[in-house]
Order: sequence, then structure tokens, then C-alpha cells
Amino acid sequence: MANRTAAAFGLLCVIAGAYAPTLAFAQAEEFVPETVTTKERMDPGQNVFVNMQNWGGGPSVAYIYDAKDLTLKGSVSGGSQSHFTISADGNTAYMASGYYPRYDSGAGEHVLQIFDVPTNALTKEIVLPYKLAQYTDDIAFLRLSSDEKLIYIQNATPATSVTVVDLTSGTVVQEVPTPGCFGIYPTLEDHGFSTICNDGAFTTFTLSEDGTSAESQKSAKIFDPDADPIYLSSDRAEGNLLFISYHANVYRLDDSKGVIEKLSVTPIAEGVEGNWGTSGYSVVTYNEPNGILFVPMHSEHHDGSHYHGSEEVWAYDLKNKTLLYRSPLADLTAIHVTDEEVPQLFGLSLKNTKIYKFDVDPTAKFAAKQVAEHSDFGFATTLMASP
Amino acid sequence: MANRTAAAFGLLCVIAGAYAPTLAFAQAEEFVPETVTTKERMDPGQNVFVNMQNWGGGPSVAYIYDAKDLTLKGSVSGGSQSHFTISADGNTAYMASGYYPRYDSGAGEHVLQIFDVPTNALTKEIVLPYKLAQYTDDIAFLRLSSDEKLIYIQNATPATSVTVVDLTSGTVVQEVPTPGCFGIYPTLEDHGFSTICNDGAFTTFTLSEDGTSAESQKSAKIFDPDADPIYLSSDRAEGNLLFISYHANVYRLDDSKGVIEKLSVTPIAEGVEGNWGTSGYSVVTYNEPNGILFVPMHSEHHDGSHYHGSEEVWAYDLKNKTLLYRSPLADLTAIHVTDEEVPQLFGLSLKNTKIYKFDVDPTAKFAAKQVAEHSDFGFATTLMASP
Amino acid sequence: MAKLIDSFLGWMDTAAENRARRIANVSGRRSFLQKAGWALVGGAVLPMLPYDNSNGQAFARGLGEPDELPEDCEYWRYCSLHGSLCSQCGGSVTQCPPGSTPSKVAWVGTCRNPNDDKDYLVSYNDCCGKGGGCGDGCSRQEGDRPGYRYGLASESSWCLANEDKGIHCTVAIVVGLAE
Amino acid sequence: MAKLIDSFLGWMDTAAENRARRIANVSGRRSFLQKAGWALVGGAVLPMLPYDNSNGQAFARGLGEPDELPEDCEYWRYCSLHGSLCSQCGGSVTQCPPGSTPSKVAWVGTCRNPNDDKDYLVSYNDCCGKGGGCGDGCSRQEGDRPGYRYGLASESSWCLANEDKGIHCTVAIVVGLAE
Repeated sequence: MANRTAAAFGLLCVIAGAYAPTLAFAQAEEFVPETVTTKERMDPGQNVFVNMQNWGGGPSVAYIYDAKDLTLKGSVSGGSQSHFTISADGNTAYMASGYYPRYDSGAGEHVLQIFDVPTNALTKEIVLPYKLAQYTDDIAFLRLSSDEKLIYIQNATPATSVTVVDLTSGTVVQEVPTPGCFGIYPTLEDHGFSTICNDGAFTTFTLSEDGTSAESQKSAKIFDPDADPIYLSSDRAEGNLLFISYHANVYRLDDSKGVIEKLSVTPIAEGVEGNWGTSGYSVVTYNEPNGILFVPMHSEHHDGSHYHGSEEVWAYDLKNKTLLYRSPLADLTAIHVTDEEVPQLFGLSLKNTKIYKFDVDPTAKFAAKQVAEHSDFGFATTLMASP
Repeated sequence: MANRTAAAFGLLCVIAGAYAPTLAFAQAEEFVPETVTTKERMDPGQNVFVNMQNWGGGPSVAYIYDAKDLTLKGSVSGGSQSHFTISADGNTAYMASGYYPRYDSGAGEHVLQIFDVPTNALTKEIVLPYKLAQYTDDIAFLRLSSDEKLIYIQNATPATSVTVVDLTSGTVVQEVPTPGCFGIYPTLEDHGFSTICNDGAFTTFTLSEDGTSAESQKSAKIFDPDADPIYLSSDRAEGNLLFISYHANVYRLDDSKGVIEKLSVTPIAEGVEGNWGTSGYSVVTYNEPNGILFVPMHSEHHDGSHYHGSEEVWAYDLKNKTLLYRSPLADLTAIHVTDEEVPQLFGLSLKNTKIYKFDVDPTAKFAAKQVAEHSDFGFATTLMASP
Repeated sequence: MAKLIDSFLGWMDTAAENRARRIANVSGRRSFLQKAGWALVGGAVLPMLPYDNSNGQAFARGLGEPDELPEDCEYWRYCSLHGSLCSQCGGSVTQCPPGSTPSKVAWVGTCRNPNDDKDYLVSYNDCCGKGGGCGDGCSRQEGDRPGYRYGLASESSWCLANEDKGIHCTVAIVVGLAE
Repeated sequence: MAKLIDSFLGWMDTAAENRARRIANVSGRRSFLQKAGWALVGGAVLPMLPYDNSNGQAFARGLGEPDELPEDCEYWRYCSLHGSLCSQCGGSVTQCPPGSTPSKVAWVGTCRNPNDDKDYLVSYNDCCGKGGGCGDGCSRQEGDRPGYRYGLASESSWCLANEDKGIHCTVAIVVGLAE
């Protein structure tokens, strides 16, 4: 290496005609100069992804943390007001965002960017219809089909629609109008998605295999948007869809039949003193092996407090309809639990702009306690983990 | 107004064909609905300008505060890593900055934007050579000629040069190579500027009336860049140029003869216990009517501490070479004093991301005390005031 | 104006017009305004009205307001606000700061005015096209709903229908009685 | 490589070549390296060297370093650093994080290594082309000079010669003995 470096310098010296032929460090016996490089791949291991949305005309960043200890392992960056998701294996990341020629002004473009996670490298960029939702991020805005051949992207102009991109060809194949409806909840089978509508019903769109056409079917009224509005946040439980309302009622829905059917409504705060309500943005996360739902909660909830930070995170046994444990975890506005037998719980605090990791003890009623934290991201409301 | 509003709604209702012909508020007797508007002009009065440089791929903003109480009156925004200045009357603002197609990547463009201060409106944009200095802001990077017909813009690629723009025609008329030199210090007469060079000399460029050609003359060595490096920061004192070194030696220079001549060097911390040094970025500001120089200072200064925040601001009588008063103003990294009989002093703190106003008492040795503050800007190292 | 009506009708045609018709059929006026009023109020009416030069004193008659309006998030008309107060950014309660442009569309809240104990409809317009943070952020968000009731969605950017998407701050316009 | 040398010589030709010649005539080698070394070290040599896959263990032989390098601003080679530590952003002391690109040019500091009590030249390269803050910021800036000695100017962006101007973090490369 030393010789090669010296040779490199020598070459330059000859060319530039201004340098002594050997330099100080080439003369040192033991010292071998270092070189600047780029680390090609992140260290392997399970990752946690946090989508930091930039609302100030600059780049959004998805930070990638080591699930073990929240060490920052890497990041990918895109445009403004990003939406973000990852492939099931955690090796591919998708970001939809906006770039504007004068940052805060001028007609720009909305793009889908695809990244290789291990190398943090941008691998593809697809220009989208200029209609991307500019909305506080939820995972419901950028969703892969279950076979990961299509990706569904939420639009709002404010008229709402869904852009369908064929990831194999890298082209936009369809824009599905979804008037009065918002959020994308893909079906587990085939191509299609459901969406929440303004009258409390859901509409399910069943797409053709190639994604180019769609048929829709509207459900009965599922919830009352006036009396018991649900969040956009969702998770799967044994194949069903879970939502939760501001007032902490859990809606369990079946989307396997081409139309949404309501299976149950479970009020998890009923009978608990203190008028508790749901707290934050990513508020529905379910640990499948144990059947435990985790929800950030705050007391004395009232109109307008639904996005406030948590006072506690509740572990609720959804099969036995039992509130198991109330962990005193403050200021969380988004949580995500892994689907492991011994769950790992991750949380975001908008107030503290931090990510936290909590150990969860299945032998102690799924009590959670903080074991790691990391700061230095900005406005983030969604997080997800690779397997 | 009520009738016009109702008419407007009515028109829309007919066109949209979906609305009742009159709406609730048109029926109310006393209530007159409001309308959203834009305030056309800022309130009149003296302004303080703070250039907030965005180094994260987003928009830089020059915030405009009321000099009276630091109320935020307005702002103008540009691209990344801005440099900023205002006309002598304070009515025109100039910002040079970079816009990049993917915010943190891609070949972009560097532009000069011109704003009408009272309306905060962008009035002109001139594309510059793609060489703009990407450097912590100093007022030495974007300078008007004394007649305000030309503007000089610092380049660094890292080769250094100066772009000359004719503001009347709105065109780039010349790029002046300034190898090994940095900072722009315009002459008070005619067209031209001096610049600080790597060997401690200055080079003065005398430009033709139309700005299209330049002749240069290099000075004798003015300072020792190794032993007593000066900041880029400068001010005028009775027509001379003032600089200060890391070690708090004030250099007074004459630039009126086409070449820089050194008039004096004044060590303002000599004999003061505590090993005091200069503190911050905008560190030279002179109140002309009283002949007082204000300098942010910190004790036990050492190699590398020159940009640290202040412990005190010193009022130094430059005519009588007397240190008058040491005001205990902490954490300041930039200050600006007005040229009034009773000076107003403004300061920035990078640590606290705040702007401060200090009253200065000429009858109390120019002691300064805080009378106002305002937060909510980001990274800023320069500030200036309109008359 | 014609262009704005076109664009207003444009998205109504493609998406929400049927919805608007349906809601108008099944709901009361107040409920309809809550859902669709944002487009009417913020979008289409705006350009017909002259700009206001009264330097922040443009609040509505008939509200029983004091001469000096409160500057904090607890002010009654900020009940559904989510954003920075334009009154601290060079604008006023109802005026965007100089050099920015009111959003063409807005979300709507229903706020109780303590001066006359009546409920009013308040249009929250973002001021667009300018960078940089400013002003206190408020997050009262009463009556807020997710985007399935877009006209109540305080989590959306409301510069989304403007050419210039940058969000600077938010104003609160009393546009109607909500009885 | 040819292209990089071209671009290196490009700016030398237009601006700094005469300066380099002059400085080389009047100054010692160390002083010259301090002034011009940033271009040599960061710019032209870089592309000739293979990428390093040793996951952060690529620090120089002969420095007497401990196995585990310190992670804070007080680490000796950070004596002139001004920026965020890439070792806390997915990179290492000498490696840019995945997906970013080392700056072609860099500023240079002279730092005393406590392990052998020798002075070393340290090249501070920014890692470019990626957004977002990360890592602890350090501002030791020993030996820093304003842009009239550009090769020592820690207040410059050093992504300025890269196509991708975004600054992510900064690495510290020991490139020479300073005796």
C-alpha cells in the first residue's frame, strides 16, 4: 500500500510539476498512511427503520438502527415529506417523496426511490404522478402488495387516489380513484387493498394480476367517524386487520373476502379509571406469537389529545380480552413490536426526538422497560423492523 | 363584503351544482365572515437581518426582526448555504445560495436572488457560475459596490475567485481569479475590492467602471497567518478597514490608494489577565460616532477556541486605545453594533440559537445589557441592521 | 378566478363531487361545511376578495373580540390548529406573512367563541411558498380527523394544492356560524 | 482516475498552480503539505486505492493505536475536526457510511499522537451525497485558518468539489508524519 500511495503521489507530482518527488510519510519506516474509503455494507443483523420526514423543503431520511442496541448503522435519504416502507426480508427500502426546484416553491416532482438496504445505495427512481400525499407519515401511505410485485402509493390533491406501480417494470400502471377514502391496507392474497372512507365504511379494491385494472366493493359501516374515529394506524393479527379509535376501541376486521367485515370491537380502556385514550400516530402494533397488542395511552383524554405523547404503554391480551400490564413509558408517539416469542418493543418520541428500545418480559405480563435509546432524528411518526 | 362573499359562494354553488344557495353565515345578522389575506408590507421601522444558513440540503432563510424588540417581521428564503447582504437603505436584500435537484445530490445551480425587503418579495434571480463558496457565512462573501451597481460574490471550488454581477443589467460580467486569497472587502470609491491572501498580504483589485475588467496590486505582508491569523470579519472605521486576529490584535488598514496599507495594530487584550482571545465569527463591529469597537471575547483562549462562544463583550475605545468596559454577555458568536450616537448592539448565539438585543450606555463606558431576545432560527453567524 | 374555479371543479369532478352530492343529501349544512367547506372557503372564494392592508386588524365583526387578540395557542379560534402561528411570523391571525401565499384549500374546525358563547367555523389555511420555521407551534387539533375526512385533517399539508408547497405558518379564519 | 487528475489539475491550472509553485519555493515541505496536501490526499490519491472492507479496522499501522479507538471528540486525531463523527453514522474513523462518498478534497490538521508522541498530518474528508444529521458534532479546529489558507479551512464544506454537495459526516485520515 505504501508503495502504491507513494507512486500515486509521485505520479501527481510529475504531472503537476510542483512537488518534491517523495513526501514525508513515504520516508517513515513503520508508518503506513491511511486512506479514506466508504464502508460498502452495513454490519449484518436485525435493523430498525425510522422515517424522518422533512417538512422544511429539505431531504427526508430513513435512519437505520441496529435492533440490538440502537447504534446508527446507516441511512437512506430522499425528498420532502417522505413515506417509507421496507420489503418483508428487510433488504429493500422504498421511499416516496417530493423534490421542488426552489425547495419551498416551484412545481417539482414526486418520486419513488428504491434502495438496497445493506449498501444504502439508491438502485432505482420512478417518477410518480404529481399527487403524492403530503401528510404526517403513516405506514398506510406506501404499501407493497403481499408478493412485492406492486407498490401502492397514497395521493391527495386533496382529492384522494392511489398510484399503483409495477416494481418489475418500474412503471406506473394505474391511478385508482378513492374519493372520500384514505389509507392503504393491502390484501394478504393477490393484488388489492382496502381503504377507510368518510362515512365509516371501507372500500376494498381488487386489482388484476398485472395491477392495471381494479374493481371495488364497499363495506357496511364499520365505525362512526364522528363518535369513535379510528386512526390510520393498523397491524395484522392472525390474518385480520386491527385498527384502534381515539377512544381506544380496537376494531378487528376481515379483509379476505373482497370486502371488509367487522369481526369485533374491543374497548381496551373500559373499566379503567382515568378516562384513558389512545396516544400518538403509530398506535397499533401486535405481537403475533403471544397475541398481545401494545398501545400507547394517556389519561384524561379529550377532543384534540389523540396525537399527544403517551403516559403508558398497555399490553393487552387480545385473545382473552384482558389488559395485562401498563408500563409507565412516557412521551411515546409511535411504537412497533416485533413478532418474536420474546418481543422487542421500539418507540419514538416526537417530544424528545429519540428512538427507544424496550425489553418485554412474557413471564411478567409483557411488562416493558427501556434498555437503549438514540437521538438525532427529527420529525418521525413511523418505525418498522426487519426480521 | 358580506354581499360579495355571499355572491362568491352563490356563484360557486351554481357552478358546482351541489350546494344550497345560501350558507349559514350569510344568514347571521351581525357576523361578517373573515377572509384570508397576505399582509402586503412589513410594518415600517428599523430591521435586523439574520442569515440562517441551511447546511442540510434545504432552504436558507434570512429572518427580519424589528430592531425595537426583536419581533419577527418577515423573512426571505433561498437555497442551501446562503450568503446574504442588504442595500445601504435596507430596502433590498441579496442572497446567493445553491439549489440541488436531489437536495443532497445532483449537479444543481448557484443563484443570486434579489428581494424587496418591505414586501419580502423575490424580484429577480440571476444564475451564477457554479462555484459559489460553500462556507460558514461571513459578510465578506457577498458584497455590494459602494454605488450598489455591482455585487461581488465569493467562489471556492476550492480554487478561489470572485464573480462580478452588474445589477443594472442582471448579468455576470466577470469572474476575477483570486488564487490563494479569500474574502471580499469593497473599496469605498469606484469599483473594486481587496482580499486576504495566504501569505498575510492583501491583494486589491481595481475594476473598470462597467466591472468587466480588473487590475490587481498586492500589498506588503500585513499579518502573519501562522502566528497571528485574522478573521474574515471586518468593519469600517472612519473610512479604514478593521480586522481582528484570533489573539485579539486589531489591524487598521487603509484601502483608499489601490493597495492595502497597514495603519496600526492594536492589541486589545494586552495586559488583561486571563489570556483572552477573540470569540466567534462576526467579531469586528465598530460604532462610528463614538469610535468604539465591540468584540466578543473568551478567556484562556487556545489553538482551536477562536470560534467558541463569548464570555464577555468588550467595548474598546479605538481612538484612545483604551478598554472601556467588559460586559458579561455569554455564548455570543456574532455581534453587530449600529452607527448611532446611542448604539444598539445585537448578538447571535449558535449555542442557544437565539438573537439578542442589548442596550448600550455611552454614559457608562458603553456597558451593554440584554433587553430583548428571540429564538427559532438555526445556524447563523452573520447579522446586520438597516438604518 | 376562472382558472381556480376550474381547478376546484377539476378535483371535484374526478373524485369528490359525487361524495359532496351524497353528503349534501344526507347531512345537515353544518356537517356538510365541516367536510367540504375547506375547499369552498380556502380555495375558491379567496381570489375574489381584495387583499387586506389593515395590518392584522382584519378580524371579523360580530365576534365580540377584544382589541388585542391573544397570541398563544389557547386563543379560542385556534381550537383545531396544528401549525405555527403566523401572527408570530410577520403575519397576523388572518394574514399570511409578506411574501407568502395563503393555501387554496384548508381544513376546518368548529370552535366555541367565549365572547358570545357561539360555535364558529374556522378555516385553517397554511401560508405557502416560503421556507424556515417561525412562531410557536400549536397542536390543539380539536375535531381533527384522519384523511378519510380530509376537510378536517390537520395532519395534512394544506399547501398541497398550491404550486409552492413550502409551509411557513398557519392562519385561522372565522368563516361562518356553526349553528 | 484520469478524469480526477484532470479535474485536480483543472483548478490548479486556473487558480492555485502558481501559488503552489511559489509556496513550494518559499516554504518547507510540511508547510506546503498543510496548504496543498488536502488536494493531493483527499482528491487524487483516493480513486487509486481499493475500497476497504475491514469494517472500521482500517486505521494506520505504526501509530501505536489501541484496538478500540475512542469515539469522542477528544480522540487525538480529531484535533482539527469540525463536523459530525462518521463512526457514529454507520462509518468508522476512516470510512464514510455506506451510500455516501468521500470528499475529493479535504482540509488538513497536524495532530500530536499520544501513543508515540509524534505529530501527524490528518486529512479531514467530509462524506457527501447523503442527507440528514448524525453523530456527535466536534469543533476542536486546532490549526484552523480562514479560507485564505483554504487547505486548513475547517469552516468550508469539503463536498464542494464533489458532484453531490450534501454533507453527512466527517472522517479523519492519518496521511503523513509531520516532522
